[in-house]
Amino acid sequence: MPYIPHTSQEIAEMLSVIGVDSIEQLFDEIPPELRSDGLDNIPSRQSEMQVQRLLTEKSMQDGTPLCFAGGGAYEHHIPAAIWEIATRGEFYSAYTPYQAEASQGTLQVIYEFQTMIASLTGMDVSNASLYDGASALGEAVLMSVRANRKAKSKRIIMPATVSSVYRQVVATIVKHQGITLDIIDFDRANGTIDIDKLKQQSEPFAALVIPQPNYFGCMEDVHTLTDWAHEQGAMVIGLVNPVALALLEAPGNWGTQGVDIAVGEAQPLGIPLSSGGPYIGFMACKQKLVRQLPGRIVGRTVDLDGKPGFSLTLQAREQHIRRSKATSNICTNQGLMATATTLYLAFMGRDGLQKVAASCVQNTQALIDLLKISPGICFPFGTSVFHEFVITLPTDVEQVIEAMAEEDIVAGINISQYYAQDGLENALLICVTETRSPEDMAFFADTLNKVISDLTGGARK
Amino acid sequence: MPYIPHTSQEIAEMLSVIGVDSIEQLFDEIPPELRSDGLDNIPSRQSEMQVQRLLTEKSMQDGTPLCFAGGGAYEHHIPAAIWEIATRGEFYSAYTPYQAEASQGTLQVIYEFQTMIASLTGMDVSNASLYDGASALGEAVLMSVRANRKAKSKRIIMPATVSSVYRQVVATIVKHQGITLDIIDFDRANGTIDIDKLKQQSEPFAALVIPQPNYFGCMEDVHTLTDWAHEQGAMVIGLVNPVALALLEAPGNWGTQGVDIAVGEAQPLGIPLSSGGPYIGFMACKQKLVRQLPGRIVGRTVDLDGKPGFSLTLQAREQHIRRSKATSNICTNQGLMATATTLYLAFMGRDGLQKVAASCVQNTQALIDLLKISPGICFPFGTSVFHEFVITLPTDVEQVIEAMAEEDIVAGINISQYYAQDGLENALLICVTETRSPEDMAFFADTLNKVISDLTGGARK
Amino acid sequence: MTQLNETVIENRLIFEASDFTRKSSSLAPDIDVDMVTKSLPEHLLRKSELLLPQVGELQVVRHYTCLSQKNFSIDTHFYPLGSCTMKYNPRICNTLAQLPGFAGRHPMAHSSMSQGIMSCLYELQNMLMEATGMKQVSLTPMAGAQGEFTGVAMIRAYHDHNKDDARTEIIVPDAAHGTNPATAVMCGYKVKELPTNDQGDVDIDALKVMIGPQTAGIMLTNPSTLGVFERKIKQIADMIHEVGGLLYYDGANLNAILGKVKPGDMGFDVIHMNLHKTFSTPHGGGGPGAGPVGVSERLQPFLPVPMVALKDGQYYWLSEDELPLSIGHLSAWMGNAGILLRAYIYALLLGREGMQRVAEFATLNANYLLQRFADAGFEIAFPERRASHEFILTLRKEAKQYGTNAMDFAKRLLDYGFHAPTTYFPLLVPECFLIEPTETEAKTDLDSFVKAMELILEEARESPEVLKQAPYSLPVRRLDDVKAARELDLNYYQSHAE
Amino acid sequence: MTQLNETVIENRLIFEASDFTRKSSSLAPDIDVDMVTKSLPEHLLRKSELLLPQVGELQVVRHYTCLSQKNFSIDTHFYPLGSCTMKYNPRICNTLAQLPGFAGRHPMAHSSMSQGIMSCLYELQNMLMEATGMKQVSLTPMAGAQGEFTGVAMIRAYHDHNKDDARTEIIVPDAAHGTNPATAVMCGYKVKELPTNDQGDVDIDALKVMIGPQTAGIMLTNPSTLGVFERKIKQIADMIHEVGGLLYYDGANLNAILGKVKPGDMGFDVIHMNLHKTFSTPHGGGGPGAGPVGVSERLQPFLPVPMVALKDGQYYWLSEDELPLSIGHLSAWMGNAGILLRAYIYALLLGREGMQRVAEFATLNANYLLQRFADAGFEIAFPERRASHEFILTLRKEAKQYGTNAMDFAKRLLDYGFHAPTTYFPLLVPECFLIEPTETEAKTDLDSFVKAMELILEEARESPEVLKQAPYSLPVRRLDDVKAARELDLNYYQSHAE
Ligand SMILES: Cc1ncc(COP(=O)(O)O)c(C=O)c1O
Ligand SMILES: Cc1ncc(COP(=O)(O)O)c(C=O)c1O
Repeated sequence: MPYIPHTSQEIAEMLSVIGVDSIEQLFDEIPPELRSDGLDNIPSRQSEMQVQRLLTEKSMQDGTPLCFAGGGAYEHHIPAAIWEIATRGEFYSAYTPYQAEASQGTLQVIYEFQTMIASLTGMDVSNASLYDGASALGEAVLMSVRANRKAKSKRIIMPATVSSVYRQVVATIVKHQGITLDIIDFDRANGTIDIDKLKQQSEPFAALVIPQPNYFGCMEDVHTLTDWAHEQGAMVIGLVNPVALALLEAPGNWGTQGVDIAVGEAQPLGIPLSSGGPYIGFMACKQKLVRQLPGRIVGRTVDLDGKPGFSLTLQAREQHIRRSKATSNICTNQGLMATATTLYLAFMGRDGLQKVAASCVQNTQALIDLLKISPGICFPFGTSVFHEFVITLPTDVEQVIEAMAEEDIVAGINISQYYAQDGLENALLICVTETRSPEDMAFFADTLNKVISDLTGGARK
Repeated sequence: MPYIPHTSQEIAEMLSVIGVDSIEQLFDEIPPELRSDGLDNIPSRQSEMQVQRLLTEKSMQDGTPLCFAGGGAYEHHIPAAIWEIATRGEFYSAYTPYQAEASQGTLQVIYEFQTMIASLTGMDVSNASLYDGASALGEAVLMSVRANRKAKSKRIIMPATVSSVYRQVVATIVKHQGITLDIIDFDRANGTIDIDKLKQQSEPFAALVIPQPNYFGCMEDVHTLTDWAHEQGAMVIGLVNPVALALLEAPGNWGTQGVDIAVGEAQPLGIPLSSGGPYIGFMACKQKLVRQLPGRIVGRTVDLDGKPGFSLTLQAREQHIRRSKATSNICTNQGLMATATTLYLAFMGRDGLQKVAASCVQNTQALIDLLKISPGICFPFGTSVFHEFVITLPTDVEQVIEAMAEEDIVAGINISQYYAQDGLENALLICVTETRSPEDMAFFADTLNKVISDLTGGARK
Repeated sequence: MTQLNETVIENRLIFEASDFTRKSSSLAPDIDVDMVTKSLPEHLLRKSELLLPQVGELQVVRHYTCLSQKNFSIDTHFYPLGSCTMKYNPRICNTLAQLPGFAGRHPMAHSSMSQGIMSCLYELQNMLMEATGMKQVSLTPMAGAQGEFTGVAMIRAYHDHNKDDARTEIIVPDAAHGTNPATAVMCGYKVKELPTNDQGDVDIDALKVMIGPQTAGIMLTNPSTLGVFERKIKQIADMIHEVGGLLYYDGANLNAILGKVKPGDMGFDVIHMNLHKTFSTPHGGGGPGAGPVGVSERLQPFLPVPMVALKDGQYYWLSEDELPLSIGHLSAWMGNAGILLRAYIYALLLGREGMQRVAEFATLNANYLLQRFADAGFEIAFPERRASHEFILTLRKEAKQYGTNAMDFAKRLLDYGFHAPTTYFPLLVPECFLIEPTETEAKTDLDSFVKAMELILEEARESPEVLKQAPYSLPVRRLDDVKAARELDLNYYQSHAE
Repeated sequence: MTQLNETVIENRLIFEASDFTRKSSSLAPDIDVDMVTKSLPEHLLRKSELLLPQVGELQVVRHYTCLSQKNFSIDTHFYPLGSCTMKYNPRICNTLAQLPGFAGRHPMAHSSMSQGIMSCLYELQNMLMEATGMKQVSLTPMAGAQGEFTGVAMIRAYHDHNKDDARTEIIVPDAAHGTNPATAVMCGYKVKELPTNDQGDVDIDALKVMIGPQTAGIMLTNPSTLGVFERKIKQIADMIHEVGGLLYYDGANLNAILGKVKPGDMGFDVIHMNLHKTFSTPHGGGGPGAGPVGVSERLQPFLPVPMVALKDGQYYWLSEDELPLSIGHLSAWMGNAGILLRAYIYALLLGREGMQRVAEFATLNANYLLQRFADAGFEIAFPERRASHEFILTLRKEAKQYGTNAMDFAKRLLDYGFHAPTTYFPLLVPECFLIEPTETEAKTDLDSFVKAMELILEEARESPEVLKQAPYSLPVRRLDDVKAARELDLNYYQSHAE
């Protein structure tokens, strides 16, 4: 019996201690008419060897394409030691650290995680993680409305330069709290928030969301935006890429006061792409908002002997104590991912993260330079970018993506599906990180040129 | 500076404590004329990301062929947990357990390893491992000569049914000890030791080596052989496949007294093929020979409080104490492989190992049945086999192997390179373990038929 | 005591080992950072210090390897944490989920480049449908609580779709997990707390009074968090359905009934599953999990996206276009896909035979432990009931007689090498231990656990102060939680470095 | 003491957790064993019991995970074991060596299917040639000792080939590692022990007397195991060569001189390297290692096979056919190929820049520690010499004054969280500590190590019995080695089960 260590003698002894004749009898409180007759549609068990072979084949069936897609999920080099350590049984197979004394490993790691996230974002405090970047933004919106009662508004200004999928997730999460999400258009020339239109806003609002870099890869004028929102009595939620923060100003220092809440997706910090999850949302805030923060928080304290140690704290915010009055219903979060992220930042250090970020910028610029000379490709936005940029194609973007897939390239994201009504037709969002070599980029540019030429009948040449 | 944690301030402090101006000065005892000017022919450093990409490409460049080769190295399913645990830093990055109190993990594992090897082989005691099966056989030969002085002979009878590479390694190792290795021919009909020729031996000899199963996959009549050798006053060295021992009689029970020394290659017990190493030689013997055993041995003892614990023992046999009078020069052995082997046997258990062995037998028989109906393929030996068998081909075996390689199949081993003079022409040694599915075997048989047909111009059809 | 370990190397924080002038990593690309930043807009560049530690690679490895050893975990300890299903996590699930072809796949890669992973997810959807008796499954929720949110949001979407907007209340038993009421509120409902009777069942009379046209639904788990099977479940379902409400099933306890009884057959309309419990994906020190939802036909149109569908042998993503009434997205892509993959692998390894056995042996172990504890003189909270996969001890007698409460017993257990059971939940049983051994623990270990509790009981009797100061043998003694909450120290650089 | 951990779960052997009626593994194929065995010859079948443990999968995981925690290791502790080069093992080396394309390759796969691994080995051969200044390298020896055997066997093959069969002696310094004399004997030579002078150098006068037409060669390591560089190496080489002998270099200490001075330039004819030391492949609790040999032109024809060669862009195996004078095979295939691969990866990561730094910082750390110990009042064995990558303390003063010998210091260090240095080797320094910090340890950790030794010295002065009973805080107290050797218990079933 796989995974069942009982011998038949032990089973007999146990049943006799319990005083029943069979295991079946232990289910005698279940009304017989409800009892089901098995699990016929589930396949029969396979040995580890068979499953390994099956899954290895499945994992290889789609090849290992060169990836130029980003849009919220980024391929970075992941040092081998990270997952070797994170998947050590003691981290991998432990529960949420409810018994602090028996969980100092996890607890110290999370304390270090909180410190690192606070450092990266320039904020005072961080929680122990949320599900992912999108849901973290949802929680930030809820939190800003809770925390900013004096705004007397449940309106959130959500720029169109925030990822469309993120906006959809937020909408799902906040739907039943009477919150409205008002989309602010982007500047057609720059691919950033249209500040003029923004300033025309006259109704009060609870918070403004500012992405940096934004979904198009462009950099928002975060200082101006932050100060403007604060002047309106609103809070500011910074939505940031953690790798970019190695080079770009931390949200804690945007404008004169810094943002109130910083959130984002920490996947770029050591988490594999793996089809979109598990990733890890992070959230940091100003000290004064700490009691509004959702999720787990670890604090440093001392033990009976005065020796420093760590434990979960401020649990009175949480559902298991506060129940219907909790700041959120979140319970299980992304602990193991927080461990991996902490390891990533510890291994890379300040210098390493800066180098990764700089390498992204340099490689992205290199591909832009290659594509600039490609016939038919246009760059709709003039603003400088971090590691993503938009191009428009002289032909159907879906067809291009499919043709590139034939050459084992993930060409990028068709963002016209989200922005066609904004005039962005046949637009492709392309990402380049430190993992792409000069040869990769040349191959990308050559293949793209060839694909376009094939699809347009070479006419534009 | 990769892997060098020193800051420049620390370097300065350290130099000042030492009282020198530069690190260079620390090399001032090396005569200047000997100093070399660098390592120009070594490439410049690459980042982990670059090396990972390079090695991943190299690892994939030869594909992942279906393997039907054995001959001393066997593909078996390796449970995932084994290497996850064996490569835990505490096992992976520890040294030989010289400080017993700080190495109880490794020491207990080796004690368990010794017990398991002794159980498998039916012997009294085992050492902590030797380099590989071939060198273990070399050490066994040396040991038998040391231990069997009353034979007054340094002659070893080495059957031709022992792997030719093993015989070559033994020859290299024992060359300078005045030992002669006399090869005994094999029976042409059965592929086993020619007992009649053997019995014609009249000169005294120190030991007889008996392989089980032998290099051709055939089973030797171990009981008769063992008793005969013992009657001649010789020792018996059993060379065994540890998986086969789940079904075949343990060398400790061969004949009336059992063998004196059992050796073999433990690679089939959880060690990947990896181009031939690292593997792990094992050696077990009768209690009375324990002081002649080469290599490390772990014993169970007690600590100051009477609590059981483990430590290296009988070190007086070893080079670091005995120096020129040691039983062997071996020092570093295959500790991590012993750990993996122990894990393998613990995970599989008695039942699991029996099932693996039975599955090998069944699959091998299935492929034999498929090939029996193939035109032109002959089976030179009638004896029953464990998981390897010999066929002869109607065309050039090297060409067949190359053509099969084109179809991503490792077809087996060309043993005519070793046995052509024995009349085994165009002979292929084929191995089938539990890892080969019915589809794999059908694919093998079909491909082989096709290849033969192509190479013979389809003439034989 | 000079005899004891006087480690000179302090248990440092990684930040304390850091020196900003250190450059020792082989892990980053070689590049001149300053040259690159020149190309970026000056006023957006980081001016504030980046306080990330600079530590040698070996020192980082050592730091976190040593830290890991300070955890109890399934791989090292018996961990009978009730409601959490701490069972064996087969390593192969992780190994295979990390294969480059899975780990390296971008979520926006074209579906023609994603058939492998999509086939796994599709098959998992089907297996979960069979295991729960629900009509359709969506895998996207990222944990149990998000599954609950999804489920209640679908209940709301259903009522809204029917223009049935007088329904403002969700009924939740007092024994329920905290996520249940918190979720109901996130979905804009008022929570009505339903009492439990002394048999551990729902108080049907109280329920009768509570329900009506304002009832949107009820959230139950069965077996409940009290470790007993709600026998009147059919009657409850009928009562709720009669007043037009829907039934939500909190699937955290599915381990107890896998293959024995299906939530769909009990009359539930929507259910979430905790794959990190029943399907053994790792808890990871607090996640990630996965909380797929299953629905009856009624709620099918409201399922969250994406889901995987199959047409003409090709897998594709079902999105809002095909499901216009969907409650929408809960994550940027397919939730915790890598965790779903692990659950799929586990399900293949178990097969239908293995899944049946899960409930059987989880139940056997729980009932055996229950009886052993009863025999040892401990008070069982619901002594006349069968345990499901878990059961409750109440230590109120011990608390009264010796002044040693459940927390003291819990901390002392750690010294004996056992993780403590869940304490102080469910709230309605005083000084409670919620004990869930799971099916993967051996009888000998259960026996040792009972033995340890017996020894501690003796200690409580003879020298209660020993318990009150426990633990003694862990990396730290009992921690001051009050100080932790009063003098918040959540960020090293904020609290220590300045 | 009731306060201490009273683990109820005993530290069992895996055999004690076994029950032969247990069947709990998911790991073996489903098959009817008895049916299959019917097809095998009855008289050859196993009749004796197969005493392998039957334990649940989770229980096996837990057993070995907990066992691992009882080890000190580089990943958890400073491990200054002299002569052993316990330095950082970058994880990536293991990760990449385990890639399926490497791990799954059969050694007899056709060379057209093995070009990837062969290219790695070929490049490694070249890098080792450059690092050592030797003319050609063979990678096959599986550890240092086998490298030594290979080297001395080549020396012998050379003399035999020249029909120079009067050469029966190998000279080995008294400070040499035990493998040196043991190896010489395995190659059929008599060992002549060469004394060391009080500066740690070879006694040249003694050497003069020793050499002659009977001299086959000399085995040296430089820097020697005394942690000092043999300054007269050129003179020694000339002396040996003049009488027709050859020089063997024990490369275990290569870490000290990588990129600074090459054995080839010192006049050595043959050398082995310990890749598990200098090239950081893991020690694994006692191996596997790899001990490649390098030779001068003279010995090239005698190199062991196989080696990798390159022709027309294709790699192929050099065998006896191409090397008819080869001493032959030392292993069935290419030695510890997977370890060679790890060394290759490490070499790529270091590059030529990194390799230079290895020697520099190994030497810096050693000399710093030496000076700190001298300042702390410890006696240095060769105080007037520079340390190479290691150095020797002698605790003879402490042994005399307080009765605390080197072993006591070593055991007490464990309580402080440091692995002990090598003790009682080399044999000629009384009560010695051979200390090798390696280049990958941080200054702060070196300082902590000195601090621990200072505290222990104080303890030795004030309460020497504390040292004599150490350690206290490890899984076991000091072990009875005498009992271990007298009452042999090497096999559980033999010693306990019957
Ligand atoms: C009964 C019950 N319901 C819901 C949950 C919430 O699940 P999750 O932690 O995955 O969000 C839990 C888990 O702790 C639980 O035990
Ligand atoms: C100086 C010296 N020579 C030789 C050896 C033997 O090397 P190995 O253990 O790899 O056989 C060692 C290793 O302990 C050593 O330190």
